[in-house]
Amino acid sequence: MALDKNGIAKRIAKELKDGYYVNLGIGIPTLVANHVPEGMTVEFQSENGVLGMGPFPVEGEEDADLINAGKQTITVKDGASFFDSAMSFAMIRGQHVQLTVLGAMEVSENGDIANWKIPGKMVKGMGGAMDLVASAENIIVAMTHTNKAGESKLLKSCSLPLTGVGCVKKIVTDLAVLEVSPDGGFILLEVAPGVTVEEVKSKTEGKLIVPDNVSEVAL
Amino acid sequence: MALDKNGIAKRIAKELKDGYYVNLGIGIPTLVANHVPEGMTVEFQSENGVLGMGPFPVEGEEDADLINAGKQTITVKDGASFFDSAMSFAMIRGQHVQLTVLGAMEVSENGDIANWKIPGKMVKGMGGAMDLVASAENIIVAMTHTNKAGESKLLKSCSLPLTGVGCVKKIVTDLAVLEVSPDGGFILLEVAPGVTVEEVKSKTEGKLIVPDNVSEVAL
Amino acid sequence: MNKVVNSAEEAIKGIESGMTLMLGGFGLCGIPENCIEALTKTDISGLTCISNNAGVDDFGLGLLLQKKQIKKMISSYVGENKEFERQMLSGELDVELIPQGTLAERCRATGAGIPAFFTPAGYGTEVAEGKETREFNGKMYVMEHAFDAPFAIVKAWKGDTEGNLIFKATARNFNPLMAMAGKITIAEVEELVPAGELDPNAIHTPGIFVQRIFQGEKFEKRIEQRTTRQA
Amino acid sequence: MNKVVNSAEEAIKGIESGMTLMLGGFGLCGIPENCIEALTKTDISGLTCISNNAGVDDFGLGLLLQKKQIKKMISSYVGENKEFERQMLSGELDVELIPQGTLAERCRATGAGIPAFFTPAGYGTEVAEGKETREFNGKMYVMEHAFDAPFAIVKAWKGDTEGNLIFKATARNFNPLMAMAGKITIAEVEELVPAGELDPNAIHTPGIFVQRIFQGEKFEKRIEQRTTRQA
Repeated sequence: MALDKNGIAKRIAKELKDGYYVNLGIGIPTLVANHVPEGMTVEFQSENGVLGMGPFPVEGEEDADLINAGKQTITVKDGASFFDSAMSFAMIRGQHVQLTVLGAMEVSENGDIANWKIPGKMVKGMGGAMDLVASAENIIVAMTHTNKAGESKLLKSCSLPLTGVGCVKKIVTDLAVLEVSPDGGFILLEVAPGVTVEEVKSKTEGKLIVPDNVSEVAL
Repeated sequence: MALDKNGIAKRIAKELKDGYYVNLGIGIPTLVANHVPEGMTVEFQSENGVLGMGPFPVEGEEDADLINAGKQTITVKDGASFFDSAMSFAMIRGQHVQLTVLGAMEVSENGDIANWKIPGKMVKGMGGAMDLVASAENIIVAMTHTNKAGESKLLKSCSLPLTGVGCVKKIVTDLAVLEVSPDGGFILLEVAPGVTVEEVKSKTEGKLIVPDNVSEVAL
Repeated sequence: MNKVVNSAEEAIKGIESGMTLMLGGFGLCGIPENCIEALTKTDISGLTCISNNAGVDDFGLGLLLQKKQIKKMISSYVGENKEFERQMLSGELDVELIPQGTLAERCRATGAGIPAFFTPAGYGTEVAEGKETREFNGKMYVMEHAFDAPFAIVKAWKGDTEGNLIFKATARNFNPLMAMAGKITIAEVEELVPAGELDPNAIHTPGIFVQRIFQGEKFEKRIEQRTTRQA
Repeated sequence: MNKVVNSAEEAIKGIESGMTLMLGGFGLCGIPENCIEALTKTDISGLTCISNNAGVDDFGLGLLLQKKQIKKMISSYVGENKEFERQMLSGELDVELIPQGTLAERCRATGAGIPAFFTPAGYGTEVAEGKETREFNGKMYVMEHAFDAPFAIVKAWKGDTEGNLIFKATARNFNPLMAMAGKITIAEVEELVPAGELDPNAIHTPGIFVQRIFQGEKFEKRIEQRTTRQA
């Protein structure tokens, strides 16, 4: 059974480490915050200028001056801080943010990522995505393995305009967990419960490297 | 009669304009703060991170955490602000500080300035001087016309290692007020009371341009 | 020297058609509402606006787009804005998209007298096309330049008569950077106090960067994505 | 994740002979007194210290110079320090002088992931020798690079257990910039409080930049140039 959005987020949460500062993109990545393992402290940064985000506010306590990069109303925890956008991206470019989780339309077998523009369609902009992918040492992509047309999103090379080159380290999809090999290719680490290696292979256009033992995703 | 230190400072104070943000170097320039014309508001910046400096503190009110770039204890006025060194030099390089007054060992007829290093002698460093002279649109040098050996400090070209090139706009010495011509040369604007044009000429090694009427310094 | 002006109308004096403006804010958070409204009441047009976003149809910069006062937007994300989309697709509106961190750093560089710097953002993408790239310590970077903006318009929480500003929470965003960058910086604040009332240690934007300041008549502070949890 | 350490001795663990350290402070104002003292009690030597100044003979970095623990100083102004002068003239101590604004901007760049930038400071002087220079808008600039420092040691007024820092008055100076720049940043504070006690809006250095924090045992806070006026 393929992982649903929460399953993908839960699997990514296992990559968190105590004390990590983490930037979560819009969509599935945001859900990762709901699955921080017990007893672990992780601080969430949002690139519009806040560190130490808490849960969404309860009704009536929304503050127009307190939002995340998705423009959603938020709250902050004890020990939070606010700062300007230059300071925020200093944290990102300077690799003080240790993990970035974001969505993608395509990832190539050498770690290129495309997630901001579809030629011919209205382009909304890259926001902070290009800074995030060019800077982070540790980037995990959260996405479905194939697009709505059933075509693979793990490609030999991206067909869409790039957001960044050679930057993706790990990919968690509804079907599998994969690592981008420094020599190129997707190393299959885990498959979702009930998903076969054959299915992953058939839905991965890029080079798939299948080690001797591929474990099942444990949540 | 040549101007004394306070006379030089008083003459420079006449260059101030209401609303100016000003950086004063160590020595004679510091004295300019004592001669701000009545009814004029001028804010003093110190490059170690303060805007809105007031007078020195009275005894017993010195604060080790509140100093100027000369490491002297200071006070601040209402409306002051503190900031880090990068912000401070952002103000300077970004030309938000409208006037810089500093001392010099030598100035050349094309506006070069040397004031930080004498080869063979102990070098203490340039501090913020290189940033200040390379950045300010409006730089006034306050110095004696000749050195202790009686040699001119207004030269064809500086003999000492430079602090900045082509940056000095105006010079106020004990003998005269001079402007650096965009085409090179010191334009004599004013002479100190009792000082003759001939004396200035004899003590200026660089090209001296003497206009038809040279007024007397009025304090 | 009096920096205090009486109204948004007075604050925007000198802004002319064809000029480049920087406007603070992220989404609808921390935007200079009063000055934007004052601009809509003028016949100034052909503006180039440097702003992280472009407002929504009926608020923020969307209001200037409705009145076709903007000819070019320089932003990182233009969001959900039907009129924007229409103008862009019809070619009436020119749009330059810049990575958000690069936009922020370019604003700071403008104010800090740094003409150019290197950033990794956008290397290998269309954003780097035609730009100088260079390797430092085994990694590739793109050279980016400072802007040149005669006017910056920012919104702060508190301000004093010296022009010192304090922003609230994430309404800070691009505001302090653009305040540094404008040759003339206009600040509209929720509360204007006499010099001396703000703690000099807590100032976000020192007054040296602000040329005109006023207390805004009203602040709607609209929320773009109201998101709540169960109590 | 606990950033709080119990003492200066514990805070400086991992600093080794031959390393490059960044140390905050301007003159004797805002220097990390406790960590400097702890370093004098070790046999660590051959340090390269990036610090705006070099202390005085018997305080600040002067104490490390006395014990010959420093092999190189990277500063903008080394001031009045007899032992410093002796070591420098005898060739025991290497000194690299950098314009103060360039030093500050290089520290910030280090922490901000900017490998290089252009500044007008030092153009046409010996500071620019061997460096790339370039014209932007008719003015000449020098290209300067980020530093690489495994450790930064800063001193703050207040700090919390998350590593958030607030500095006091002009004791801020280089401290926030060096805090950004260190791979490991050590903060000694006058008052350490639990997370949540500091106003998130008033933080100068967000905790993300600080890896170790402790309340200093004592702060002498010596005044270098006590200057007063008649009451």
